[in-house]
Amino acid sequence: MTASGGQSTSTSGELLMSAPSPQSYTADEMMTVAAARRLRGGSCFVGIGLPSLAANLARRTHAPDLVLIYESGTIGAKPDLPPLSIGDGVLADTADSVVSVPEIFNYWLQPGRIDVGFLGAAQIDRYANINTTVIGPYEDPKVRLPGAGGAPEIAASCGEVTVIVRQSPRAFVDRVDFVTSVGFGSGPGDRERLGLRGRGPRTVITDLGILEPDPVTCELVLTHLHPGVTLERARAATGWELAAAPGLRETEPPADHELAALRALTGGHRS
Amino acid sequence: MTASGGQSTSTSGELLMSAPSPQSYTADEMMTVAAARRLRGGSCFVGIGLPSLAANLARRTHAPDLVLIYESGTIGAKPDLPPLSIGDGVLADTADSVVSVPEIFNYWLQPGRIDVGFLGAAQIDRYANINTTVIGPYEDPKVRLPGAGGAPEIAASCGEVTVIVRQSPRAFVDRVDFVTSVGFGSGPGDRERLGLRGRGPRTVITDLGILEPDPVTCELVLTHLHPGVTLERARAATGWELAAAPGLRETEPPADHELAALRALTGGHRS
Amino acid sequence: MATVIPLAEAVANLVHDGDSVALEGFTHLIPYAAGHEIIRQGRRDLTLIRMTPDLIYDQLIGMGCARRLIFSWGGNPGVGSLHRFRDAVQNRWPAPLEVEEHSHAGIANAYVAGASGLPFAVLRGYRGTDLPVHTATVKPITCPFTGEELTAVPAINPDVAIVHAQRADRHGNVQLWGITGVQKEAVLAARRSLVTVEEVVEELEPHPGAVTLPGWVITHVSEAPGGSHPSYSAGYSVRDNDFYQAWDAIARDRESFLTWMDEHVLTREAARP
Amino acid sequence: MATVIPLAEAVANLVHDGDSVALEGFTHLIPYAAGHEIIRQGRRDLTLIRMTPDLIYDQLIGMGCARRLIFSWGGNPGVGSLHRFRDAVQNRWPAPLEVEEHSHAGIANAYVAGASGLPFAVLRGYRGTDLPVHTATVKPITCPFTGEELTAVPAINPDVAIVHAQRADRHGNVQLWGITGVQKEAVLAARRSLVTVEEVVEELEPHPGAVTLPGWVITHVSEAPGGSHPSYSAGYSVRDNDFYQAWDAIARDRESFLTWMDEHVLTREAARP
Repeated sequence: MTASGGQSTSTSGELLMSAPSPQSYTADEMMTVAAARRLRGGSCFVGIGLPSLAANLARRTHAPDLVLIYESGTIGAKPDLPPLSIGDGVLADTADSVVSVPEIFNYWLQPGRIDVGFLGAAQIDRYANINTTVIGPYEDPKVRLPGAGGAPEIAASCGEVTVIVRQSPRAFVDRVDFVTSVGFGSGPGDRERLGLRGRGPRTVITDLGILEPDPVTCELVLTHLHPGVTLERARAATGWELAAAPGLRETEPPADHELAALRALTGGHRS
Repeated sequence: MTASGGQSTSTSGELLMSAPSPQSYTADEMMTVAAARRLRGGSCFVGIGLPSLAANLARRTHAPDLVLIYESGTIGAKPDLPPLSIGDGVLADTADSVVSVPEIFNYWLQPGRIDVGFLGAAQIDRYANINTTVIGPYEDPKVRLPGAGGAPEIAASCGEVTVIVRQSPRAFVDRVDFVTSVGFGSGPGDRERLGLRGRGPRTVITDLGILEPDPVTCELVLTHLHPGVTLERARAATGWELAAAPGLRETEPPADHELAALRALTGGHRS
Repeated sequence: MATVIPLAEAVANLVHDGDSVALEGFTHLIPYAAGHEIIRQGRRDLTLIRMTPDLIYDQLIGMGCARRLIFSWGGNPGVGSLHRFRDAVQNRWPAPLEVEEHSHAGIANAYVAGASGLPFAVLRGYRGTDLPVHTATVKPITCPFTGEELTAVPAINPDVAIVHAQRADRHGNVQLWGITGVQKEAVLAARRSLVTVEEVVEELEPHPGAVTLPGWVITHVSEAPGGSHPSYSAGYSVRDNDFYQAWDAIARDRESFLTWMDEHVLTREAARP
Repeated sequence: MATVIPLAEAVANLVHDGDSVALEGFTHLIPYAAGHEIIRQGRRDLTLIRMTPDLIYDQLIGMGCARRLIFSWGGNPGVGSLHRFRDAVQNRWPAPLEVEEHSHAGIANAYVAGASGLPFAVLRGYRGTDLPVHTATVKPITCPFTGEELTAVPAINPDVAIVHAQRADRHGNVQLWGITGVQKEAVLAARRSLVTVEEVVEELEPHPGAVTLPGWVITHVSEAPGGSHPSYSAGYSVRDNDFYQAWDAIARDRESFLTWMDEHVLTREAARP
């Protein structure tokens, strides 16, 4: 959910609390640090919640010039603390420019001007399609989720997309119940056929590891396991036969300065 | 010409100086006062030159709440003196709101929000179509004029249109060489067929009199002669067989307060 | 020219059963006071339009004012779900709720088309998603120059648009700043409009980033200080995050919701400055 | 991120023979200094784009820089005709000039489409006029919801956009205010861009009505104090109406035009702050 859905709420609305790691950091902290590292600079269209926290962490550590763009129309926001809502006053007060909502979508997002789109998800499938609309049938849903917000066009138009979502069989499904935002559709060539100009999801960061699309099949495969997580555990948390990439590696654990910066952002309590 | 063409330049670019009247005012002053009187309030999309002068005169006399809108994006401008250019600083400094050029055309003109469009012309024909583009063939013009500017859409979308133009056989032609802005096209029903939503030109004010479209044929007919002007003289200045409306009347001459206000606007020298 | 009148009168004049009503304000300047007045006046069968239906639409839906919802993201920003919205969709309580669902870009452009007097807008959007399967108001359109296929959405022209702003003058000229969202477009697209303001002032001083809506495109202006609470009005108030959190528990249960509404909305008068 | 470099260098980097170049500024903030530098550098075969080609385009055309002109109103605002533009169209002097002619609403929307990454824009315009007879880039389009026929124009995406603004900071963030015309759209639609500014400052203070263009969408910023003369830069200069009047006589005659250009443009250096 890009538009403020809260911290990657589960399908029933509660926060999924990940199990504490044996390390001196939580699995969520590992996930947030890993996500922040993927942002190298340029511009980032930021969803609220985990994406916003990771993008602000990147700006506080290795990417001070990262331009944060929120769908509320704030360009170049520099909040001291991650905003609680997509339209927090601090975003407007610290922005280089505040534009209307039509303008942020039409002049800034749509032309492919923004390097990275940073999204959460309620469900994600093997082709990195995202669902934030309904669980179950649309006309008679088991769970009605908030809906699309800015995500369909962020997923279509940003140079590339990073997804941050906790890994569980409920969230990582073979086929999403509803395609809110297109990853790779049904596989290779679909983005081109649909005229989507961004490269699509390049990285899916979870509390267990990192997934990337296979260069040939576009299917999400595991490229990194976070320290202490086994391949079996990642597979058990995935609703399709999760493949490991040939060069499967262990994620570099959070450095002290990364953890310190993150905890400063979350006010000491672990996110 | 809406966009700054100067004071209704003739086809050769020079100002057409109308002959002085025997009265204590010039024919141009009569024209401007007659034009100002037609503006009763509401909002007016103003071309530069004669339209701007008349609109500002109306605001100074009987229509103080008239909202002036210029295509430079200034809404509710209250200039002390008529601006020399459509984008004079005084328009922005005194406006209620200044918006971008795309916005002024899309959000303000196009939806039919503006009551009166006030245009000049190089040529006008019996169906009140206006030419400000070329005299002669388009590909090999005898005279290349400035072009369309905002006029085509002003003529299409304002609630109604007032035209102010000096009357001469060169300007009042049977058929314009180029339709820059549609009046009534080839006659009744054309505006509806073209999907033009404004009512079109309701009044053409000249230095000799006032023309209005016949309610049945849409052809411009003479409804008023300014004091001292004969029907013959008006006909001689018109390139088609100009008909007089059944109730042809003499224009009320400029009142002292109208002349005083006009001369204050033009800095004493007669426009 | 807008007339400046009390809020209860303005809502009574402008909002009728069966109308389409857009209350806009993108996380900022949300017109809560006006929404509460609609609830108090007992309006029914409204088509509610809003990019981000949040607590105020949860309240309108839960109180049975809405028949239909046109929206792009319906949640409690920073907290989670809207329980009354969910209950209406999942369980038809207190009444069935039709939904017409878009993306933000789609609704924003539909308002732009509405404000521009165009019947539709074109965007790069929706393609490949399941939205067009369920939302009839999304259609393909072909570029007449390149042959490329894009997406069209029809204009939104609400019967009434309601927004909240920082201030207005006595002629009904309105000024708002900070995150200004889609409010200008909503007002310009609507047949009638109401702007509630923090205060009516003698003269509108220029302010960086301010959008000005001239009084002659607005129907009514009503003074409603604090009228955006629990959202905020930059320069006047801050967001009441605690209330957004608290709403989750209040709205989760039908009884506690009705009790809260009775106590905090139904039995209160609109401010009459 | 924009780099702040001298004007001559910026023009040399960005403007090449055969490019499409848009110098925008709607009667205000017209980038004269940059236009003069293009003339000094002897560029040829340019496609010049501008809603209101005025004196600066008269000069570019008269000096033989242009092969093609895309425009909607070509005149000397408040004075009359552009004699060099006329001479090129009527007598092919100094070279033939192709024209692609639109209305203001058409070009404004073509820039909007260009800035929005869309291949075309839709408007209510041109219908019934003779413009579509001669301008191939105007086509009908049908609303997929109502069946109504409207007009489409293709996006304008210039190779280079050049605008003048009041100020920039050292990171190339630009601020302009007053009548801001179509400049934001032109810069965002272009592949490369140059903004000349009255001054480079340490920090951009908020200003009512200001549009900010972040440095990361601009290629180069160049300091060019007075660079909008004889137009004006609100807060820095006023319009030189006398020069606009004088231009009529200067430009009427080919010889007097060339003499003036030689003396006032060709033999002067661009300001090098």
